[in-house]
Order: sequence, then C-alpha cells, then structure tokens
Amino acid sequence: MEAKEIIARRVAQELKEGYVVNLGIGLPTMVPRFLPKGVNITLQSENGFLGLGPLEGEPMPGVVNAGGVPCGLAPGAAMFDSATSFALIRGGHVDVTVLGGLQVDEEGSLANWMVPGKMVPGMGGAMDLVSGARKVIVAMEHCTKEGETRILERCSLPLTAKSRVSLVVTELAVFSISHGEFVLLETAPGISVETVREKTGARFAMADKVGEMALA
Amino acid sequence: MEAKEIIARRVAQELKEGYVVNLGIGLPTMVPRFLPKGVNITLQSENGFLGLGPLEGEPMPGVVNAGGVPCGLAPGAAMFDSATSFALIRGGHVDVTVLGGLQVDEEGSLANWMVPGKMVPGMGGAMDLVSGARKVIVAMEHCTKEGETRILERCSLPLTAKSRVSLVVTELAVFSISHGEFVLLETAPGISVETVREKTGARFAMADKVGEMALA
Amino acid sequence: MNKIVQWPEIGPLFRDGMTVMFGGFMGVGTPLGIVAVLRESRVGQLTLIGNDTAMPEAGVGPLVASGQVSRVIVSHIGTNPATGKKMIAGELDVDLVPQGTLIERIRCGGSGLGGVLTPTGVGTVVEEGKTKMAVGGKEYLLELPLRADIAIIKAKRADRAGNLVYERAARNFNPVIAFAADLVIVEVDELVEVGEIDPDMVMTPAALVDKIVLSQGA
Amino acid sequence: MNKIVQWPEIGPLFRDGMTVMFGGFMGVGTPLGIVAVLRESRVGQLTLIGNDTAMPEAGVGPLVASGQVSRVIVSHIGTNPATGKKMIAGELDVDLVPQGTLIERIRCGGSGLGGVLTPTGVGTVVEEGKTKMAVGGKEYLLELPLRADIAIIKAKRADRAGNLVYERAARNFNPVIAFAADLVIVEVDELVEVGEIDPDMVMTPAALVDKIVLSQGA
Repeated sequence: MEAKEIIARRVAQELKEGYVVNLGIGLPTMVPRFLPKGVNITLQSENGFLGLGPLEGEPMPGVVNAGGVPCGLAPGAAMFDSATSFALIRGGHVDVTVLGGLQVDEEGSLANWMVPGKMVPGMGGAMDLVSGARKVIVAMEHCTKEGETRILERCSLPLTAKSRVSLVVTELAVFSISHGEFVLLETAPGISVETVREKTGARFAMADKVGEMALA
Repeated sequence: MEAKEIIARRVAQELKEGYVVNLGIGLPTMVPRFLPKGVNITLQSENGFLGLGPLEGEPMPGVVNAGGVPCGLAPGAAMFDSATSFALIRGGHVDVTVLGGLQVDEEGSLANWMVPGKMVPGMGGAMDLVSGARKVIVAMEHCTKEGETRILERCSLPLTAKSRVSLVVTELAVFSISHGEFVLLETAPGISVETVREKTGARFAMADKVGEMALA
Repeated sequence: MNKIVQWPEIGPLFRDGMTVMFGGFMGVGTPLGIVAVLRESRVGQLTLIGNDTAMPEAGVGPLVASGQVSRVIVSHIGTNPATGKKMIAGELDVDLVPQGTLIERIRCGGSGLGGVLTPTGVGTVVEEGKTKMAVGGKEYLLELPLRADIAIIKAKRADRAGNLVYERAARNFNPVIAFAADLVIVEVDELVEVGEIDPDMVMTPAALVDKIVLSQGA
Repeated sequence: MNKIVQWPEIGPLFRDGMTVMFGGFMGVGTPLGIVAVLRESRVGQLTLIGNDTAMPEAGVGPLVASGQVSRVIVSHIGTNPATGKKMIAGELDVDLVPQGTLIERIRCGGSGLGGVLTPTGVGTVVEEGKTKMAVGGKEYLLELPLRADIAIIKAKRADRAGNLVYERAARNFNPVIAFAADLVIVEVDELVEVGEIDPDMVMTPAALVDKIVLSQGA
C-alpha cells in the first residue's frame, strides 16, 4: 500500500459520526474515501460552506472547493461568507482539521506554510485552522524525499501555529503529543519501534500498549 | 403648530435624496411625514433591517420596528442580523441619525439614556448610533416640562456619546455645533434671538445670517 | 444524529446557575415555548444574555417576573418595569451594554476572538474599568467576549439536519448567539426535509444546532 | 438614484495609487469584467486587497502580470507564479495575512471597529510588530482595520436598488468588502426589478452599493 493511502486510511479512523471536518489540500483530501461504514461527517470548506461533497456530473456555478476546483454539495449543505467561515473555524465549531505538514515538533507546533528562500505561497486559511479547530491532526509522510525526518524536537521552518497539534499520522507511526512530548501510539504493519526511532528526530514516550495501525 | 411638529418639520429639511436614516423613538419618528417632495430616504431599523415603512394593512410576522411595534417594509427592503445592523450603524453607512435628547452641550455631547436614581432604561442602540452615524441630529424640545433648558455648556446627566452631535433642532431654534461652540443658525417664526438666549444654558455664536426656520 | 426532540426533553437540559443566551428583540424572535418550559422548570439563579427584557408578559419577561433570574446582560430594560424594580430591590444584577457592543461581544465569544475595539461608549460611564486604546488617532474601548451554556433560538423553519431560516426582523440576535453557546436549542414553526432549504438561503448552518423542537402553536 | 451604469463609465472611476478590494477566492466570485476594464485602463500603482492572486489568467491575476499593482494584501499567492516572481524581483510588495485575520480586518474597516483580538498567528512570524494581549489567560494579536477606496464585487443578481444575491461559494469575500470601501461597484449576471428579491434573501443591502454594471457574458 502506498504511504499516502496508509496515512489516509489511518486518519479516517479518527473521524466520528457527526464531526465537522476541514481537510487541507493534498493528502488529507483522500481521507473521506476511507471513512468507516456508517460514519457521516460534514466537510467544511474555508471558501464559504459546510457540506462539501465529491463532484458528481457537471460542475455547478460557484461550487468549488478551497482550491478553486469544482466539487459537489452534500444534502443539507449551507453557504456563507468568509467572515462566517472563519467564525466557524476559529470559534471551535470545526471538530477536526487534517492538514499536511512539513515539520511537527514535540511542543505540538506545526510548520507547513513556507520554506524561506524557496516557497512562500502564503498561509491561506491554515493558521486559522490550526489555531481554531478543536483537534488538529497532521497527516504527512514521515520523512522528506531527501530522507530527512519531519518529526523534530523543534521545527526549524517558520511555524503555522504553536502547540496545537495533538495527533501525527505518518506511514510508519501514529504519535499523540501531550505535555511537550511525543507518545508513540501505533506502528504501521511490519514497522518496528526501532525503525520509527531511527527516522524520528525527537525522543518519544511509549504508550502503555503500542498497537498496530488499523488500516481498515 | 405644536412644538413637536415644528421640530419634525425642520429636521425633515436636513434629509436628502438617497440618505440612509435611523430615527430614534418618539419625536424623530414624526420626521418622514414632512419630507420634501421628491426626497426618498431609506430608514434603517437597528433590530435588523433597511427599508422600514409605515404599517399598511395587517401586521406581518416579524415586521416590527425597534420598539417592537408592527410596521411595514418599503420596496427594496433588506433584513439582516444584529451584528450586520450595527456594522451598518458604526461603520458610517447610516447618513443621519435623528434622536431625542435630554441634554446637549457645546462640545457636541448628548445625554439621552438615563437619569440617575430615576430612569435607567438602558442605552439600547443609542450609543452606537450616536458614535457611528455620519451625522447626528438631536431633535428635542428646548426646555424640560419644568422649564429647565436642555442646551448647556456641559451636560449634567450621564452621556450617551461625547462630541458627536452636529445639529440641534428645537421648537425655538436651530444650532450647529462646531469647535466646541453652539452656532445659532435659525430661529423659529416669531421667536427672537433674545428669547432663544434666555432659554439656552450656553453661550452661542451667531451665524453670518441667522435665518427663519423653514417649516415647509 | 437525530436533533429533533419532544417538549418533555427540553426542561431537563437546564440547571440552576446556567447562563442562557436568548434571541429576540422586544420578544420578537424569542422562543416563547422554550421560555415557558424554563418558567415551569423552576430552575433558578440564571444569567440571561440578550437584547432586552421585553415586557412583563413578552419575550423573557416571565422569567424576570418569576425571580428565576439573578443577572441579566442586556442593552435595554425600560419596557419591563419588573426588571428595574428587582434591580433597585437588589434582587437582580443588571449589566447594561450598548446594543452594538453586546452583539459584537457575543460574536467574539462565538468566533474565537479575544475581543474587539469599539468607539461606542468612549467618554461615557460605559468605559469604566475597561482598557482604552487609540488606533489611528481615535479612541476605542476593548470589549470582551461573551458566551453561554445554552442558546435558545427561534427560527421560522428548520430542516431535519438543523439548517435554519429566520423570518424578517425576527432574525436579530438568533444567528449570532448560535455560535456562542455550548448547547444550541431551536424552536421552529416548521420542520422540512433535508434539501428543501436552498444552501444559499440557510441563515444558520446545521453544524451549530444541537436540538430542534417544534413550536406548539405550529 | 440610478445606480445602473454602462461599461464605459467604469474605467474612469479608477486612479493611479488607489486601494482596491476585490471579491473572490481563486477567481471564483471575482468580477472579471471589471478586472478587464482595470487592465485596459492602465491605471497603475494599485494596492489590491483580497483573498489571493488566483492564477495568471484568472481572478486578479492579469493585473499582477501587467505590472499595474505595486502592493497586494492577501492570504495566498502560491497559485500565481507571477506574484512570487515580482515579489522576489522587488517589483511588488506582498503582505501575507492569515485568511481569517484578513476577513476580520476588512470587517473591522467596514464596521467602525478599531481592531480585533485573534489567536491566529501567535507564536509565528505573523506576530512581528503587533500588539500582543492576554485575555482570560490566552494570548491574542491585535489586528487592525483595512479599508479601500473602491470595492469591486461580483454578484449573481441585483435588483435596481442594489440589493445583491451571491451564488454558492462565490459569496466569500464579496459581502464583507461591500462595507469597507468608499465606492462599491458591482458586476452582476442578472438585473431584476425592485421587489423581486425577498427581503430575507438579500445578502448585501442596497444601501452599500454605489454602481451596478451588467456582466457582458450575461
């Protein structure tokens, strides 16, 4: 199974019936495909609506996701302006946001919006999402293409938000973050704790029982 | 002519085509009856709409003015929530507010919301209206029932807002306020400057040409 | 998730000492059925947050009269003599807040904002005890967020998911308080199926609504 | 008051050095006809305020490409490489503002508020140079109002008075910027008579709208 699918499948297990969820671009948008049976969530889109659905048939005027790409509307969708959209986001009305990351550290800080001198796309809604969502899950590959770990004692890249991440899901492991330390909760099938340790740039505690990542 | 009608007729002359106007309770609500021919204004109501009109026929559900009294909707009316209503008021989107007063002083400060130990109804939307409307006109009788002047060097009652009133219309006179002084612009038909001076508790300057109040 | 509840389920949601935000302006837009349930429930020591205490027999007036309320945070009490009497008798704390400030404070509470700077109240008794700041040469008061345990809302129509539509000036505080409480209970005149309210016409999105009860007059 | 204008009347409303707020999110909800007029008008040294610089051929992208813009205040530039190139070349100042903060700053500018406290950006580069305040034990940044000389808006429908309705996610920044500019120009797909839009369904009240022009595709 591809790394991205492993991650998306595992993140999907975190979403419960009735949750309002905002998914960042890229990998996080794969998550809904793997929702457990019977779990219905409402997707929030920061460009102004609740009830984002997959595109079915022809694109409809004005029905686009936060990337500007045509999408669909779920039954019971509601549209609103951007001030309302971020009132929802910052006001704690989004249960979970799932975002990609460049780096996460043991303080729960996330860097995912710029690489100085290289990539400055702007933060868009990411800083508000990480500051405001009730639970922040980072879904990312454990290491960069160059093999550098993304899981660190301290992020070296500019932060998106400080101390807001509570769960990190990679293709190798699942960590929670609490009280300034990573806690290893699960390892992917066939991945040893030693492998995780080698590829992780921060110490981590072990959960009482380190389980195997459920990819159902 | 009754004092109130004199005041309402004169205030109506201040309202220009296309103005957005918020009228306080009491005397100010008489003003629209006396609008010059061809002048159309839009009345804002702080309980959440633009386009307040007179009640015609049966009351309609939810169509009430800021006093909770059934009213009508003008063609082109728009309804909104209270946050939007006060965004309009504070944001300078109301051209004129006309409010009753207990006292006005030469700094342009208004007292109209409480009398300590006697009447504490609450300020409602009055403080926002006086702080935010582009032009604040006070429409009130010159003196109290006990004969005490309402036009003072300094208000003795708790203020509604400081230095925001630009025009005061009474049944005796019209004053503008600028740079910390009252300027007598007009006197009512048959009222002498001496009479105005006797009944006014502040010095006032004279306009270059003190006219007679137009009550058309 | 079924949000539709029956009237007997409403009363037990309230507890002594709770803070309750209510929609409505002079009673118009106030959920009168829920107020009646609160009245019958005999919960006490309530803090009410909303525009006004209406009239003795309108809006939240009956709760003031019954002595179930220990504090109100409102912009106006002048039309309900019972509020003033209880205030003077020391039986009721009354915080008077300018209407535009009140709705912004509620909006802050519901939007994760820590406060807002408003010119309203500068130079008046309203500024007492507040932080004053100058921005661009103009003075403002820092006004702080308000939240509640429960918001009670009146809507014209709800779909079964909880999307709401209000009627005319009965909108007022309702859509704003829907963001600012831990539990949001809505009394509606009309309940429709999901999909019957156009997404562009929704005034309060379903995600904010916890419980829906059908008006008994409806 | 006739607010309906023809296309040749739009260009002369703009001047070099003006600040222009635009609706739209990745170009969706941006008044493309007005952008084209601005492009042809050759006014320069513009400051643009809006969500993003879209793509080179979408939204306000063409104005960035043409060099008519000297500053943008936006939340995102990543989808328009021209913006980044001009920024690096020193030809364009780019102020990046978190999206939720950007819309609140515009809302403050349009609502007479002096600023707002937001948790967004605390502990990041966004906090540089800003006042930081603690409220209830949590840290916030004070973010200040934004206003513009002109707001350019795209609506689905207008009545002749100027009441507006937006379509789906094309609403986004449009109704908020309508409060925050000295002159508000709206491009609409459809123009209807006064009374054809139900008062409850108006998304931007006519009082905020100065000029209406009919989309050429419409």
